[in-house]
Amino acid sequence: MKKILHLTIFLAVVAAVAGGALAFANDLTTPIIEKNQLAAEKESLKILYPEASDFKSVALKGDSKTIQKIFQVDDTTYIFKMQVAGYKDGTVFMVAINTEGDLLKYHAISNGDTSGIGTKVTEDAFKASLEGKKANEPLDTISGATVSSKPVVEGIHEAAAYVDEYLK
Amino acid sequence: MTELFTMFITAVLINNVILSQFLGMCPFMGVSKKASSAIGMGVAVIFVIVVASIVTYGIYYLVLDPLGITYMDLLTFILVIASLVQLTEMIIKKSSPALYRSLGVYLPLITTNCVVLNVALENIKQGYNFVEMLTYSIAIPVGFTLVLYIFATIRERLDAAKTPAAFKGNPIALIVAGIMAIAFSGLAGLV
Amino acid sequence: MVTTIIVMIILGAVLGLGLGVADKFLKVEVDERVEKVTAMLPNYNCGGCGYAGCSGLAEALVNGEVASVSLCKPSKPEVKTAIAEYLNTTPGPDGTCCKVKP
Amino acid sequence: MNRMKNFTAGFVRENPVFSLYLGICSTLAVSTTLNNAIGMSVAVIVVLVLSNMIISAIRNITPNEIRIPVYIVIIAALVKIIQMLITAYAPALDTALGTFIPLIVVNCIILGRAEAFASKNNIFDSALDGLGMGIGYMFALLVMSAIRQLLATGVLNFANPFDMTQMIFEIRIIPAEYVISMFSQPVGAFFTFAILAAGVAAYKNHLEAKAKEQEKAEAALKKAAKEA
Repeated sequence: MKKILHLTIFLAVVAAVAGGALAFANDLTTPIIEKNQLAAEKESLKILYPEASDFKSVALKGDSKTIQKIFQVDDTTYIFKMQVAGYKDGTVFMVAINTEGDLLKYHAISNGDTSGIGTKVTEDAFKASLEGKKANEPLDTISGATVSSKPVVEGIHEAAAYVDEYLK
Repeated sequence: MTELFTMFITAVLINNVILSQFLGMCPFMGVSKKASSAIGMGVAVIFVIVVASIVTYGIYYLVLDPLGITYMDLLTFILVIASLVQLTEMIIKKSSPALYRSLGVYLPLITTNCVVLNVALENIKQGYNFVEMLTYSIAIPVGFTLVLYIFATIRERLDAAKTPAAFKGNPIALIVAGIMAIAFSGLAGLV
Repeated sequence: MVTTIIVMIILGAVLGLGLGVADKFLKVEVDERVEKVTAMLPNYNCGGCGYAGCSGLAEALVNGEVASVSLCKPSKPEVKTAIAEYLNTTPGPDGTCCKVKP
Repeated sequence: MNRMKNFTAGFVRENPVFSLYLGICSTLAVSTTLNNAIGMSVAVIVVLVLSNMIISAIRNITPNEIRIPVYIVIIAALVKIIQMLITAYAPALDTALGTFIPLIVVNCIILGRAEAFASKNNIFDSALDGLGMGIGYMFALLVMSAIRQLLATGVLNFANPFDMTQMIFEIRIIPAEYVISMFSQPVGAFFTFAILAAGVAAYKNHLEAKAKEQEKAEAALKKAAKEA
């Protein structure tokens, strides 16, 4: 009977100490990590609109998994931060769409697919092929990298639909 | 229903846990000397992964999420998995020594096995619901057992073959695993 | 912070209790030579000897399935001789000693 | 003296990857570029030394029945705390090691050494063993990723870990059209690892053969001395 007690107390104490240390580290670091993330986000927003002073974040309606965040630059243009699947880790990108549905700007933040193929979604050729078009019209994917580029195009269509539905 | 089936096939054949994710190599290298021991190992892994996934899924969505301490997922999962495996080993050792002789004796290998933890974490990361979680937790170990069994049958004949002294044992087994990886990567276009 | 510690204490206690109870009621009289040899083996459970884990090899050594300790590649030579000596000297429950080469 | 021997054992004779077959999961998965190899091994060395020390510190009071759950909880907590601290306080280091630290929990070397060595020796020896094994792991990972990167992309390059865009050195050895891209995929990993493991085995067989010859020579010598 003493043995069982000894084992229970010992495992409980070790788990509590490990958990406590982890919780302490977490409480210490979460505010700093969030601050870093916001700074990084602001930086990538600045790439799209260097002259804009502030980006008002808009509450997200609907339950789409691809749209992560929405920022408002001025009363007609919104920036969507999107995360889509791909071949391996998929793509995180930002796209600016105005209330008329024109695709003003596109910027890919990261792509976790096969380097050289999937990462083409981050290159300027793909960016040029998108900007200036209507966000809801069929957009061309990259030949040879459809597994990575098709979800990005579908993501843009979803953002366009979101604009028509909620932001018009 | 269909995407459950495609998920099952992808987990078993396409991104198979050993040949394309490289997880579970330690037991894979050690235990696959005889086909019967491979089946024993496979059944033990299926049992442990399914039970561990259900328990960790429950802990995450009933305890960690409501309390808002989801950063504790790794610690609690790993604690549960290690104790669960040790518990199963004891139960099998006591309840049926015969089964333990053939099956349970591989359980210590599973405690250090990376597959179990990876499945538990993947269930949460992919945001599976209960049924998807069950399919995924059955598919991955079935893929593990399939590859382990094929590998063991090849390896039994391999011992009879004349291999250079330096390649005897594990190195030649790795070459066989490489060739199997080629065969399995051929299935990539299936889905 | 406090909730985590409470959750961990409960989880640790429950698992510790489970293992403790299992250990007490599920005690299997194992030939203590097997436990002794398992403790002397390096415990990598690497499976290099073909047995699943060091306890498998220890059992094989004790009941004579295997004649030499050299099957365990990663263990150091002096460990092998120590195991062989131990097994050749200590009698088992039936009084016989086994003949094992390092 | 045997401390020094213990320490260097991890390099070749008891190399964690090639002779003990520990941590193969991460070696095969990560060894695609030199940057990955360095990042992963530094992360493993830090965690391995720290976890060996903590585990050997509590080795006398850990009851044997729950030895594995206790060790695993310590390792997991250690890994997660290091990951949090790095993401918060060293964002530059986070870009270098961020992706590798969570992989370590799934790495068998840490628990393998904890159970095989740290639970039986004092703190200083365990730290030394952790360092030795870590360096052995780094040695194996570097060799693997150099070969695989060379064959898969024909280029050997090493970027500054803190700012990946800045290339420290870059040598193109194989022209681009003769590149075997198989080596960046799982298949290449298996073959490279097999050949290297065979190389280590051959080296060890050679050592054993030499040792046996020496023994035979000595025995012959002794016999000759007895007759004379």
